[in-house]
Amino acid sequence: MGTTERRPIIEMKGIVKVYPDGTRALKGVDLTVNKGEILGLLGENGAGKTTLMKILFGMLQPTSGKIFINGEEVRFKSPSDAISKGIGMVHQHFTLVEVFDALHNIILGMEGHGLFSKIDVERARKKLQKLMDDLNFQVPLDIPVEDLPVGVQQRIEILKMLYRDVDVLILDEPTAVLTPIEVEELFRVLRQLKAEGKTIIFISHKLNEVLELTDRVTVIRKGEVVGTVNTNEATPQLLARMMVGRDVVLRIEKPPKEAGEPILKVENLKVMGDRGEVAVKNLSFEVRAGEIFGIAGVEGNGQTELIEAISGLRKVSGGRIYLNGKDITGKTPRELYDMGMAHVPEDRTHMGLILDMTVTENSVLGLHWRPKFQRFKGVIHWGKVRKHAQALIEQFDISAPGTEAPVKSLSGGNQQKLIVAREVSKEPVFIIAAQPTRGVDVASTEYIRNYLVKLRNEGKAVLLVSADLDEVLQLSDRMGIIYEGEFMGVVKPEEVTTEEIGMMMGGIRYEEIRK
Amino acid sequence: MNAGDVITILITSLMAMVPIVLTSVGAAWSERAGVVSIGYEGVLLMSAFFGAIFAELSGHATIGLLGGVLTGVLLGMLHGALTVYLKGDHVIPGIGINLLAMGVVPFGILAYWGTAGQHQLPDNAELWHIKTSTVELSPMVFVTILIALVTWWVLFKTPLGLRVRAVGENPEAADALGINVEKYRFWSAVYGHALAGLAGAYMSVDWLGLVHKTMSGGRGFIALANMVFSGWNPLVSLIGGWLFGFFEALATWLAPKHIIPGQFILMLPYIMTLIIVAGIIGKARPPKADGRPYKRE
Amino acid sequence: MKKSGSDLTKALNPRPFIESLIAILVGFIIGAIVLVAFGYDPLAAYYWLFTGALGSARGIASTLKYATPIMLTALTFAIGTRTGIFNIGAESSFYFGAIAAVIFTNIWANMWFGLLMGMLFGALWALPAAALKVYRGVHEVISTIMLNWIGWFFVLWLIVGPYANPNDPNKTIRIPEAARLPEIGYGLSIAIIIAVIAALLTYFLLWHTTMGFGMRASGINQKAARYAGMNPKLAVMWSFIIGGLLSGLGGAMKIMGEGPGYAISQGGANIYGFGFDGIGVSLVGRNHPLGIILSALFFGMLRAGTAMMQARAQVPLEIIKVIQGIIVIAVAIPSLYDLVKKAVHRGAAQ
Amino acid sequence: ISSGGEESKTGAIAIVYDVGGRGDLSFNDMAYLGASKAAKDFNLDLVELQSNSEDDYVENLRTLASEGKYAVIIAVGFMMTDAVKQVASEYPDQKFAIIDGSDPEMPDNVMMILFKENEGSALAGALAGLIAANDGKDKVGIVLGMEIPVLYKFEAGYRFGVKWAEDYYKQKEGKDVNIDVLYQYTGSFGDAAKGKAAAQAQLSQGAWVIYQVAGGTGLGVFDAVEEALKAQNKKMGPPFAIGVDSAQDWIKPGVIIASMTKRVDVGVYTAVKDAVEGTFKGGVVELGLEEGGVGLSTVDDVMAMFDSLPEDTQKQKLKDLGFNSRDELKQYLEQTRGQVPDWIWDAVKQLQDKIVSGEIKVPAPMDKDGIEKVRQAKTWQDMQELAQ
Ligand SMILES: Nc1ncnc2c1ncn2[C@@H]1O[C@H](COP(=O)(O)OP(=O)(O)OP(=O)(O)O)[C@@H](O)[C@H]1O
Ligand SMILES: Nc1ncnc2c1ncn2[C@@H]1O[C@H](COP(=O)(O)OP(=O)(O)OP(=O)(O)O)[C@@H](O)[C@H]1O
Ligand SMILES: [Mg+2]
Ligand SMILES: [Mg+2]
Repeated sequence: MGTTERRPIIEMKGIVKVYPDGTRALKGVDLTVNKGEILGLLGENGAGKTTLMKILFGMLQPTSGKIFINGEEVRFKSPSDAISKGIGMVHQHFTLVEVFDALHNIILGMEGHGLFSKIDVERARKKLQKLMDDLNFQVPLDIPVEDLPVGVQQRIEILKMLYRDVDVLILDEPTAVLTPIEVEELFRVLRQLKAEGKTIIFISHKLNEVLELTDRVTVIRKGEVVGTVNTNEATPQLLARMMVGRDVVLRIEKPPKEAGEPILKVENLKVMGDRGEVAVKNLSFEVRAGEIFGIAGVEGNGQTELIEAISGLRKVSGGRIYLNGKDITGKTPRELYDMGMAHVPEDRTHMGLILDMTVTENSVLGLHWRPKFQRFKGVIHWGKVRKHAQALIEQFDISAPGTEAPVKSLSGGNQQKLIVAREVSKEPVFIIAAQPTRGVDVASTEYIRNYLVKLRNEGKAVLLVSADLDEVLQLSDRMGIIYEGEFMGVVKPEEVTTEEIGMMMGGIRYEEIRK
Repeated sequence: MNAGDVITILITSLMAMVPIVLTSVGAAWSERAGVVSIGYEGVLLMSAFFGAIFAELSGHATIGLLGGVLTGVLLGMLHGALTVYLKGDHVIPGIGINLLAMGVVPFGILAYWGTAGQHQLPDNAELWHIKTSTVELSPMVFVTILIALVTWWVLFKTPLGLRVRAVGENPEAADALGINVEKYRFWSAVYGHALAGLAGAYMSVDWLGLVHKTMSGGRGFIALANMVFSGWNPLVSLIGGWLFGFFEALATWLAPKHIIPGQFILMLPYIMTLIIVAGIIGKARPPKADGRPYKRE
Repeated sequence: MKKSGSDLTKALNPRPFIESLIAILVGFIIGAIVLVAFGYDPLAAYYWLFTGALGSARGIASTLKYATPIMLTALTFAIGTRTGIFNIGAESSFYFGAIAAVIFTNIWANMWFGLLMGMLFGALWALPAAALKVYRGVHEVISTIMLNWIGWFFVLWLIVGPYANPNDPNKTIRIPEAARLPEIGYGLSIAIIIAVIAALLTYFLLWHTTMGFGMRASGINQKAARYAGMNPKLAVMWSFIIGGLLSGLGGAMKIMGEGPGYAISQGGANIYGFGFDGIGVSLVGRNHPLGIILSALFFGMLRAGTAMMQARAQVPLEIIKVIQGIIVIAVAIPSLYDLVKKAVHRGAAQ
Repeated sequence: ISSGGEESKTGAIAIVYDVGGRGDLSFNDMAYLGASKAAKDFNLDLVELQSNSEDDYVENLRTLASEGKYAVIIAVGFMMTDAVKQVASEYPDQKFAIIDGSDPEMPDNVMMILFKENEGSALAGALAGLIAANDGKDKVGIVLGMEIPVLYKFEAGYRFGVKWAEDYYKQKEGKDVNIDVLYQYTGSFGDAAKGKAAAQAQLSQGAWVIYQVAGGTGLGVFDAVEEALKAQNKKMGPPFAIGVDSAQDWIKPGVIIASMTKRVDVGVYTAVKDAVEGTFKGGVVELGLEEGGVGLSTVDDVMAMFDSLPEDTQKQKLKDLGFNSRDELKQYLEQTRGQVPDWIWDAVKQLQDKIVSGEIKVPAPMDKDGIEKVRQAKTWQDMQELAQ
């Protein structure tokens, strides 16, 4: 790690934050950020990382505590105050106007000239192009961002802040949705920014990333700072222990197991994407009992369409899908759930849960019609459902204020656990697990991964789709690498190198690599 | 149909278009910023009333129009305060404003002018019209077209418009860039209601030269439909509003011919709107954060 | 009975109830200021308002009578809101329910048949908006506003033409006596009971059935509902259909259960406006069927007390409308509850 | 607003308006006029009740009846017929009067006051037809509110008058004329814009005189005609509008040649007078041309209407119209009528006399079939057949 001039640029002292609903998210946090360093911020879901950073960015007002920038006390009433002091933040949940293109998203609020004059698009474009060229960090400027992959959206978020010429850049879990290649690219840019003298606060749940990128790491647990260490003195085990307060098994125990009968069989599957393009091309594979079949690949290469087709959410344009030997092509999700399929969707807040409904209600989504939850046909027996929810909470150690709390009051990790719990309670023979640990803290990640292995050990078939290559490598018995809707190869993780996988993800077929 | 008829239908439709277009342009702007209101019917009625008072007191129709705008501004501030600052429901105050107007206006007409239910404006309180020997046209038609154009231009070409749209699509995003979401939303609501206020005053001091206790005649709601019809685009609102006015004028012109029962003729503008929307326009996507209060915490 | 506690508590959550109550109070206070400003005596006005509405069996009967139709149209709006739809088509479904009741009870003079046909035609008239929404993505605000007008003129044509009463052309043909809703007393028919049952059923449907669960889930998050194996399109369809059904029932009962005419008046004078009034009722009832029962009763009371308020306190109808408007606006202030709570706490602390 | 409850009053009367309420420029306003005059003359309190919707009628009537202190309760409008019937049977000792409504089974404590609007409208039709014929025009118009059967009487009477005018003109000038009646039901009583558009369409299609029977919607008719006049730099018609129900000429002097008056005020006054003087009798009282219950407004009628406005309002109105005194208004109204030759006024008078004497009968269709037959009829004689 480079030697940094040890001058604090930011000091936060005794920050306390009590949310209006009474949640004590921060209980007196001190944080120091030195000029020109990359500071890692670690902590479990709900530890208070985002809250702390939003306070620094002026989006939230602290209940008490002081903030100093370059030794001078500041009070931010809004983000514009923070930005004017050179602090920028890239949010955990993207804050992009989806219908605007990148250019307008970036210049928003800094359009130049008066409010009523025509926006000088060309000038802005030139300025932006120069910025992008300097960093070698390109995004298409004229496409509505909703049509862009998340990786690109992430870049736009970063450019948005750089365009404002900030000295301190806060990145809240920027890598959660990125592919390995994108992560590498991001790190390159961050290092370059650091070299230019910028200060970066980097939040992540991924220990290896923090170890690779940062200079120092501050760990927060339950609204309090556990400690700060120099990265070159830290180990994954140390950080994990600091975060969780106990030892964490970072390797997944996966006993070898002979796979059984094919449970899911996909034959020559063809699926169209939203824009009428062929998203999945002639894909064939099978997932056997007692096997985790992983799908790796850069996001946007047909994974979503594939999953949706298998789970009955998207029309199949060609080919067949079989579950337990029965043709299930064109069946509805509900029919599939009743036939023993379960589905942990990739986006928990939009697909997996209904945030405004209670834990009880969410615990029965997709099983609500089952006779065991019915008083009589068509009438839900909420008493039984509540017991079911209670059982899931206990069995999966979900921390929730209660079964009648809205699910949005749960932390991300616990939300994800609830989904997994619910899906498992469907007693499936086949489970689709899409991005099962995205944005989930170490402890929950550990839990969920182990649980998937447990399901496999119990003889269930698991289809794992993840942008986290480590996850796929660690969990899969076999894996397919998808590129533009086709498998570049189907391999066993232990038989290939990371480089080879990288090449396949880039569109080179396994046969060609091995030639 | 001869040339004279065509001109009559055209002029009638242009005059009828004004209140609908103004209101839907205002509503479109307000909803682009994320503030929904269904109280425009009441705003139209109240500003028709207060606009007329302003016009008479000053002896100038233009002051009357401004009085209508002022009425709209005040009602918009009420709506904005409730929805933007107090984070209240967006639909409820509108219903309240409509009810309020139904009480205030008939009461006010009797209390202020001493005539029950209606009042005729004197000539000096009516707006000057462009006249030929057969027809006359209000300059407000051109003002309306101009307002629609300018509103469209500002909304889609300037920093102000960009921010307004951002605030209605994703207030978090705007907030994170230091845009004062509440300020933009509040003043957008005010602008929306102000245009409806202008529309109401137009009805009394310009179009009809009278105040009547139910003169808004459902135009506030038609304007909302037109706003959706236009996909929240002021320029398309202009066309939509004119089309509606056109079909209404056509229906009125056809009515004395009694080809089909009168009630079916009266349906014409509504059926045509439905057909156009179903057949051509289809899906309209409202601004994403439309009608949703924004709270930081 | 061991009731699923979760649900009951949710159904009876006191907070929205108290909020609405405070809003009503604020409305009355501002209303009093208005009354004073125009030289009326607010105490007398309110005294007669409540006496008129609740001071006698007759008054209570008319409160209940007024509450009936708006309760049903409010349910239509509430079901829409709960399913993510801004359905303002109750108005015209109400017309169709009314005219269907008139037509079909004159074919077969049976009360149930009349109610059934009212519901059926109310629902049928809601279908175009549903279909346009599901298949063409047409925003329901446009379709329902347009359909309200189209339905209005269509029903006007029916009542002045084919179904005008030859003996009394100011009305349609009457509901045959055999098909009228039985009276409970004081001119009040069983319509109110049916309306309350409809509200309870609506509550039951939305919160206790798989179908209602699907509808509510789709209303909040279509995508998640789809992922959970529900059918949001179907939910939208059902929302319109059940909504239309309820308003249709309201329209049918308006004519079948309310004398003296038992017919639609020319110009639609006795079937007009209930759909729009229902929106306010639903909102004050927080779009919850149980809240709507209370809020409809409240609005019914305001209407029922109006006569006394005019006659005895000489307050003109317009002022009463102003007060209603203020109450509705006050309901929109969400923090009223907190503001009052804070004030109370501060008061208690001192 | 009603007169306060001073001690000195000798009694009270009450009036229940229908949903149009005060300001409908029609029977509600006229009823108020009669009631307030009666209240003054007989030193009575006047209590007014507005109705928010049709559902309120029973409630309003019952509330008043239960007080038992009103000499008579007046219900304004045919829509209250059933309600009056019900409440009157509940309170047999309370006297009621209903305007425009009748029922064969009405209890005998109810006076039912009906008007022969068809007869008055016939005069309006004759006036319109003769003005058009005299000016060589071949169309007149009528703009109506919502299509409800009560309006058929107005339309039929108007048509009758126009046909009669054709015949009269032919006999007078020896020239065949054929005058079409453009008619339109606007679907509303409260949307002036609709009335304006309707009148503009009729004017552009050649209507020379337009009779409005559309309440608030009709206000737009006056505006449209005024605009047409102004476009030709005329202050006075033709083209003209004809007002309805009350003597509306004062609303736009110069534009409105006359109004078909329906003297609801007279009816109400009579009911109160009878009640106070103890001569009240239940049953139908039908007021036609003969009884002065309907007619064509005279300048005096208009001035009386004008005088009934509050004083401030009168002053303001004069100022708005650009007159210095009440007399100037009167002169102006006379001048307006002067635009129409005397022989036309005489002719209308002739028709009136014939109707009064029973020599001529004006059809009064009650339903769609009835009005359809009148529309089909070729001559006034054919129409008269329908009046049997
Ligand atoms: N708006 C809010 N209202 C109430 N409580 C909140 C709110 N936002 C966050 N919290 C709570 O504050 C605590 C800290 O949340 P925060 O989002 O800061 O955690 P985090 O460390 O960023 O977690 P993650 O890793 O899941 O992003 C959590 O308990 C969370 O539930
Ligand atoms: N998401 C939904 N939205 C709207 N209606 C639904 C939804 N899900 C189910 N329904 C309807 O609700 C009714 C009862 O639903 P339920 O889920 O109990 O079906 P079921 O009849 O028990 O199932 P099956 O048809 O498998 O026997 C059915 O008519 C169904 O069409
Ligand atoms: Mg966070
Ligand atoms: Mg004018």
